[in-house]
Amino acid sequence: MTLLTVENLEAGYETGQVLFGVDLVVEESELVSLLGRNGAGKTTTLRSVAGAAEPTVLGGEITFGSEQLAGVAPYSIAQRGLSFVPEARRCFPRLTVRENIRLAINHASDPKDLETVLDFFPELSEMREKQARNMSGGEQQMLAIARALAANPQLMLLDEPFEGLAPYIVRRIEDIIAEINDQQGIAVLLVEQNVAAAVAVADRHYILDEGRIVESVSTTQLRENEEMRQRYLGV
Amino acid sequence: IGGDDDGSSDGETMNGGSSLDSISIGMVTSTSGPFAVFGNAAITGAELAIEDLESEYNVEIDLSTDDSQLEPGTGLERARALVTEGDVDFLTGAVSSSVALRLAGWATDNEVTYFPTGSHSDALTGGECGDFVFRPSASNSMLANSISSGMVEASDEWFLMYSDYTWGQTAADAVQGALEAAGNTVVGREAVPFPSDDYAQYVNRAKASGAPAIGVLIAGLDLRKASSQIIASGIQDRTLAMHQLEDFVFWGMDKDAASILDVAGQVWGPAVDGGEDFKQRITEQGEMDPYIRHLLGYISVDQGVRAAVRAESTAAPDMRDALEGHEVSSPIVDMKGGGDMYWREGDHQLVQPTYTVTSRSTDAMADDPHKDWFSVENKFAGDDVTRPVEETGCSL
Amino acid sequence: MSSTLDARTRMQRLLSERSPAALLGALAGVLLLGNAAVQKPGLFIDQAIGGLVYGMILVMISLGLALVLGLMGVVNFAHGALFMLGGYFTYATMASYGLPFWAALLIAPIGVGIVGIVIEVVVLRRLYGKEPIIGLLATFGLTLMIEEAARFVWGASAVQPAKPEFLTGGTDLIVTQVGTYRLFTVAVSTISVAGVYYLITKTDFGLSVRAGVQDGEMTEFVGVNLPLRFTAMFFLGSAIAGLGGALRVVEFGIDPGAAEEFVLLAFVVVVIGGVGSIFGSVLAGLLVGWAQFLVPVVLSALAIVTGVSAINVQGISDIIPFLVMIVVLLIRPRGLFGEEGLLE
Amino acid sequence: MSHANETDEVGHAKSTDRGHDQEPSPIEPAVAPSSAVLGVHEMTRTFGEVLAVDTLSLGIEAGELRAVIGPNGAGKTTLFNCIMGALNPTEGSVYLNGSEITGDAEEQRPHKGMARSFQSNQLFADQTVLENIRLVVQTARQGAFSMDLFRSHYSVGRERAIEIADDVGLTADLDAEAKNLPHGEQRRLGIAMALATDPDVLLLDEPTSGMSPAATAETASLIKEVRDDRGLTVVLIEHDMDVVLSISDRITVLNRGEVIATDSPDAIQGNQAVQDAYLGGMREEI
Amino acid sequence: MSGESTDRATGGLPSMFERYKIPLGLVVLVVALRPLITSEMVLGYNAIASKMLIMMLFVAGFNLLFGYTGLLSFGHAMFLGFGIYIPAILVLNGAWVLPAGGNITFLVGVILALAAVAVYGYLLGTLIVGMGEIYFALLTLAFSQAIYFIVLRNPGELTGGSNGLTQGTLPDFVEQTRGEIAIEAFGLSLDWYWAVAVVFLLGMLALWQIVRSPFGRSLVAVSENEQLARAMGVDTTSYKIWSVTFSGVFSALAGVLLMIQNSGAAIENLSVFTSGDTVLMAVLGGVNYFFGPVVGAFSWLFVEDFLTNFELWQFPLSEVTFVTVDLSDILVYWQFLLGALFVVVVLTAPEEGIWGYIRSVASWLRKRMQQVRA
Ligand SMILES: Nc1ncnc2c1ncn2[C@@H]1O[C@H](COP(=O)(O)OP(=O)(O)OP(=O)(O)O)[C@@H](O)[C@H]1O
Ligand SMILES: Nc1ncnc2c1ncn2[C@@H]1O[C@H](COP(=O)(O)OP(=O)(O)OP(=O)(O)O)[C@@H](O)[C@H]1O
Ligand SMILES: [Mg+2]
Ligand SMILES: [Mg+2]
Repeated sequence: MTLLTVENLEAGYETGQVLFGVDLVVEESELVSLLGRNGAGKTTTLRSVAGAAEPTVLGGEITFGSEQLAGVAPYSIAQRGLSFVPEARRCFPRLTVRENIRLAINHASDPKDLETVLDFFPELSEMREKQARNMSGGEQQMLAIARALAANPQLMLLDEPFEGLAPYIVRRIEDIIAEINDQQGIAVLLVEQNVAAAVAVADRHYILDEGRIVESVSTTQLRENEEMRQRYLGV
Repeated sequence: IGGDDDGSSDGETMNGGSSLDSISIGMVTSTSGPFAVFGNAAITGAELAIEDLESEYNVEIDLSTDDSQLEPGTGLERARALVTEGDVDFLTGAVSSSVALRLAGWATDNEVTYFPTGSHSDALTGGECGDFVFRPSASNSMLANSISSGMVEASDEWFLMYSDYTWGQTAADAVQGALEAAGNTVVGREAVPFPSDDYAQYVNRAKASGAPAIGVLIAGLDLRKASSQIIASGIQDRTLAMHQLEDFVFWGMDKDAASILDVAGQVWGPAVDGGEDFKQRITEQGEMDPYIRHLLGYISVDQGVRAAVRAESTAAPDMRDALEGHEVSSPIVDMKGGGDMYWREGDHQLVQPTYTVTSRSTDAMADDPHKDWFSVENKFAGDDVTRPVEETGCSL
Repeated sequence: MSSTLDARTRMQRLLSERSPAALLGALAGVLLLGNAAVQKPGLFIDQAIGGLVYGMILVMISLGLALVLGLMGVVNFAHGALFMLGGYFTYATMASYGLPFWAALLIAPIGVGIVGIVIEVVVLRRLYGKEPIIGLLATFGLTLMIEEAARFVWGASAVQPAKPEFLTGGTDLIVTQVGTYRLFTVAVSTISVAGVYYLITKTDFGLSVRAGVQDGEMTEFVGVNLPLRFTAMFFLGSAIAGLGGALRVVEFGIDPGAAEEFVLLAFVVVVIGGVGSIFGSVLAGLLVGWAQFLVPVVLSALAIVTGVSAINVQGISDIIPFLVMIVVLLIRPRGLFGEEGLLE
Repeated sequence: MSHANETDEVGHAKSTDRGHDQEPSPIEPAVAPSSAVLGVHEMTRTFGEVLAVDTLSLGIEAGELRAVIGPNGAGKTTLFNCIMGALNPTEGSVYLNGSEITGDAEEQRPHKGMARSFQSNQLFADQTVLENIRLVVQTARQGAFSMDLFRSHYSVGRERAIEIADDVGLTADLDAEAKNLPHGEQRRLGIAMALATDPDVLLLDEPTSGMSPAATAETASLIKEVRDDRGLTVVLIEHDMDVVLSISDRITVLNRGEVIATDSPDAIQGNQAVQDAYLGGMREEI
Repeated sequence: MSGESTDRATGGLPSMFERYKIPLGLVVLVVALRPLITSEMVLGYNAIASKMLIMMLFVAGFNLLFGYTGLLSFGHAMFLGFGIYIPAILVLNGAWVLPAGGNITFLVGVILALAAVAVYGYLLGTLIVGMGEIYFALLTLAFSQAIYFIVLRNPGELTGGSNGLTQGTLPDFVEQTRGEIAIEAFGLSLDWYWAVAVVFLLGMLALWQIVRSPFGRSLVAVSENEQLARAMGVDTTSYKIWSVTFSGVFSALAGVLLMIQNSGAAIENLSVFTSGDTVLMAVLGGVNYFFGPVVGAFSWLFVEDFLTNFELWQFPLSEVTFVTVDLSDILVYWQFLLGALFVVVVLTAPEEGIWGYIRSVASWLRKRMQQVRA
């Protein structure tokens, strides 16, 4: 069944339009990536779906399950089972690990409990009472994912979760994403520039360029089509 | 010449081609904030005076008022605007000593006649007196001298609590001087910031001093706060004195609380026997019951206009000549309750009778035809309570 | 903010930061107080109790401000105006509608809370996440508006309803007598502090509000209906301000000038306590209260001992809150319990 | 995901009471910290109970391009902060050209020849690109504080600023406000500003993070170019192993606040301890 | 954004006109202000024009600290106070070889005041510039209150306590007659407005030079991103301290003028409300612009002194009136309108203020005109 449908999405900022008709679909329990170079509009797409105040959605439709998301407040979208892990982690700096996760649990309709979540992240489990601002970038990234996971969503939007992470941790987090998707059946829409990581995790890939989806390919296709990678992703 | 304010004799002069067919008066006083009730009362009084004067003389009198916001600088600015832009002939007004002193300084420098309507600070007719400044109200020392006999009788030891600005400071000095001159002791004195919302700590100190009597020289509406905290601390049975009582302040409290005052000095009040007609007119205005500020507004305008008429000029030096040493004979003498009133030459103080009052018992406090909560104990002739010119520090 | 949880630990930490200078200062303080207590024992006790009572009143005045400042990051200058409105609403309820004091004590805070909601929805909502100064400026403007509106409705002079009969007069505390009404104020203030403290540190509501001030957008992404919560929070802060005004008007009356009179003092208390710490504000309120009552006694006692009468500075209590603030901030730049990075 | 002791290797900082259970392999080569251009001697920095940097010594030679890698939370940024004076080390000392600078004020260090870029963008956001750079040039010329009141700022450092902007490829954006630049260009502006201090030693904290692969490659060559042209000494924190391996002379690997290896790129790739602690079996290709 | 060379953002090299339009604007201002204010339409009086200039200088001095360095002082009245009180005290009492009332005494007093405020500003700055935003604001308030308290206590009978100094504070060269002030020097008589205008111009030009100098740009760097500035080698602490110092000196200069304008020293000029109004004026005008404080002070005083006295509003002019509206009832509550205006400014663009709006309207118009022409 189709979980998320984005149809002909147009969006932009005060400074100008950024998306010019994005179409994409995420099926239930699917792991899809959205690739594209800097400024292609990946973040803009995710933020539009999550209902952020900026960018302004100018046209098109976003359907989650059977509901239209246009004009719905972000918290209400979250409560319907869509978790968003934005760029730059955005952990609450003055809340502890426990409080960060607790918050998500308090406001989800069918949350996981704290211990289940922390089982995924032994390293966080050891620093429950540490405030997020005192954690390193990688630690914070884990916390951000843990927080999203705690809400037990149907769909998780991940915006460049590997940015600034050590290769080793990238692998950890790849595994975690795969595991979440695999065991819990949580669908994931993963935004990345790191094609290698995307390829390692996702089954299907959209390529975004200048605000339009220019390709929708399988992992194999992406692996094989060097020319496409070069053209849109510079790899 | 013992001047004669009586309309009949001056009327002739007026018709005799005098240039004075209109007089314009500026009044800068507090019409906003906690002192607005004082300022507005003075304006009401001034308007009544104009009514009377216009019907008495063939002269058009015009009153412009502006708000001093209780700030000397603002007051000065407004006063200056009234003089330069509004072309007023002379100035009146101010409810507080700070504003009055500032206007007085400027008036002296700029040759403008000024009647500081509501200020009691001794400095105004003392160290900071001025050529063109004439105080229509009684000074702190006049009031202090008035109540000192009552205070001396009531207790040998006193504790003084006073508002910490010119008015309170000079009042405390005057009262202490009067008490000590009579051989009494002041066991402690406390300056209280003004305004202040917390009198508890000062009341505590008054209490701890052990003095059986307390002088509460607190200005304006703060007197209410101080009184209610005196009651809360349980020392209301000690003798309480206030040198310059304005009935209005106590009208805001319940009668029980208002009845704690034992000795008080007063320039004038509804309890004074005189000016019944005036009181009636104020009451009819419907806004407020009559009290001293109404009369002060009236006196300022009355004396200013009459001086100009006598001098046939509104130039400050001419008005000064018409005022210095002038024996007042206008209706204000009667309103004040009778007695000698004259403008003293050396310091420009309007020497006038003063009163001491005490609060009536709760059930004797009348509310009709106007509020009458105090009764007069004594009346003093101005000359008996005014300090000699040599002691004022004023050299005019 | 979360560390308000373990106020005790923080207290210990504060006390454990001993330096020779601090020790010397403490010693000097004890000596001075001791001297005052010996010279004027009766007065000293009176003032100590009076200071405590007054301090709790300050806490009441500052609590709403501390809440809104520490948790929402809004420097709410209009706190004083809301406080003033609380007074007027009480007056209106009692004098104009003839309702009893108790009813006013309930109605006025709710009324002020509703005004707070309007302010939050119309103005403050647009300012979250911006520099704190901007909030200060906007609420400065609001203060002018509210003040002027009050002047329009109730006039420029002070108004005061009658104190409830059984709260007039004083209560004998054996060593001293304190106004019964003041004791009542202290009780209300204590209950409010305890309630607020519990709400913020122990409840889920408190958690989501704390998260909201750190990163509002993310809080919404997590599923929190933040606008509603912030509005609720501001309602609470305003209602507490209104309660403070309600308590005050009965004792002292209220006039439009009160809007600016108290807000500065409230800021001073909050800053001494350290922005973000409710516990700090409470302590700071008491500290200022005590300082205001005891410093003059200490000085006059010292003047007696040394024979230098100039030490007994007249009228010093007005400036004491500011002096306390200068001393505290020079020693601890973020106040007693302020947190690094919060509102700096 | 089958590593011997999983939690340790994730590389969050360890707590103070932990013993040294891991033998540091190839240690810092024989450059005494005090004789190198930039030397760090037994530096320790703690945050409460957390040991972010643990008795760490480092010697960077003149002209070297040194990469510092390590897991998140290894203490890389903290190390930079301590070197630049943004943080005070709990213990240990920092040397520049043989003289100790540990206690010097942060703002003095750029004037001694050190400069840094930040992990997250730090700019004078409302100012134009030109003015951002010009301000730094001005500061570099006039010292940390100068009461230069009698001329117009146009006459100080404009040309130099334009040159530097040209060097990093920002010429087209000179009049744009910094906050309106795209992310990648903002990072480049950060580098330009560091260069504008005219440093001998340049510390870059993840200069390519958030850049597209193309821009990353450009930046990498820019760094190398600058080093070669100006004879700079560069210390580079980077997670992008392509960049690290392609441009650095030597690589220092940090783990839990300690140096676990310093060696050439090739040797580091073959180092088992590094593999375990950081690289964790890097993917060679897509 | 990047037109005026001393607004906070600065771009490319502007033309000569662009570069010197601020001095030009200042001259136009002083020449036009009084005729404008005292014209039939506005019905102002002379003294208000000079007061406006004084307050403009004061607020501009304040804005050097707030707008350009990013430090909000909530106690700026204390600096004003130095300029008011020190010359007044000296003139009133004389000192040593200086006779009371002498012109030289006054000049010495002015120099002393500026020097004292510089030393005080420097020391105060050293003590508190390291504090966080709100802490800094409250500490300046606290120190200002402390000074207020000292003056109120009337130490040595010098300050006149709550009365201020009301008589004898003016030097001999100041002449007053029924509210008009003139400066009599070297056989010439200069109207007070023009005397103020000269000092105002000199002061504002000095301020302008400061903000356009390399020193001034460093201040801006400090306010925009202190952490970065320090990392780039800017001694942010010293710049802040000197900014406090300079700001204090300019404010004190305004204080000297205010003392003569008010013929004495009033303690309310030291009060927290003066400080608060200063902040309001700056923000109202626009803190990011050199002319912001000028516009802010003007609008504030205009509203305060004119609207309160405006009884009838006639449009278009009194001779040919079509509409007459009695505004007196509403304008009593002018502060409400002012508050509302303030809220609107802060909500829409706090850094822009009225001047920012005027500028954006002007540039919009310019664009439109170009479009029309094209
Ligand atoms: N808040 C904003 N205001 C104005 N323009 C914006 C804003 N955020 C992004 N943009 C612009 O929108 C375009 C798309 O940005 P977006 O962040 O969606 O790209 P992205 O694909 O996520 O890039 P990256 O890989 O760098 O994160 C870019 O040109 C960017 O400059
Ligand atoms: N201000 C701070 N307070 C407390 N702990 C801190 C602080 N800054 C850093 N730490 C801790 O110190 C350790 C090292 O952090 P640092 O930022 O130096 O890591 P890093 O190597 O730069 O990591 P990353 O690659 O993720 O940026 C981490 O465990 C972090 O949680
Ligand atoms: Mg993005
Ligand atoms: Mg780092």
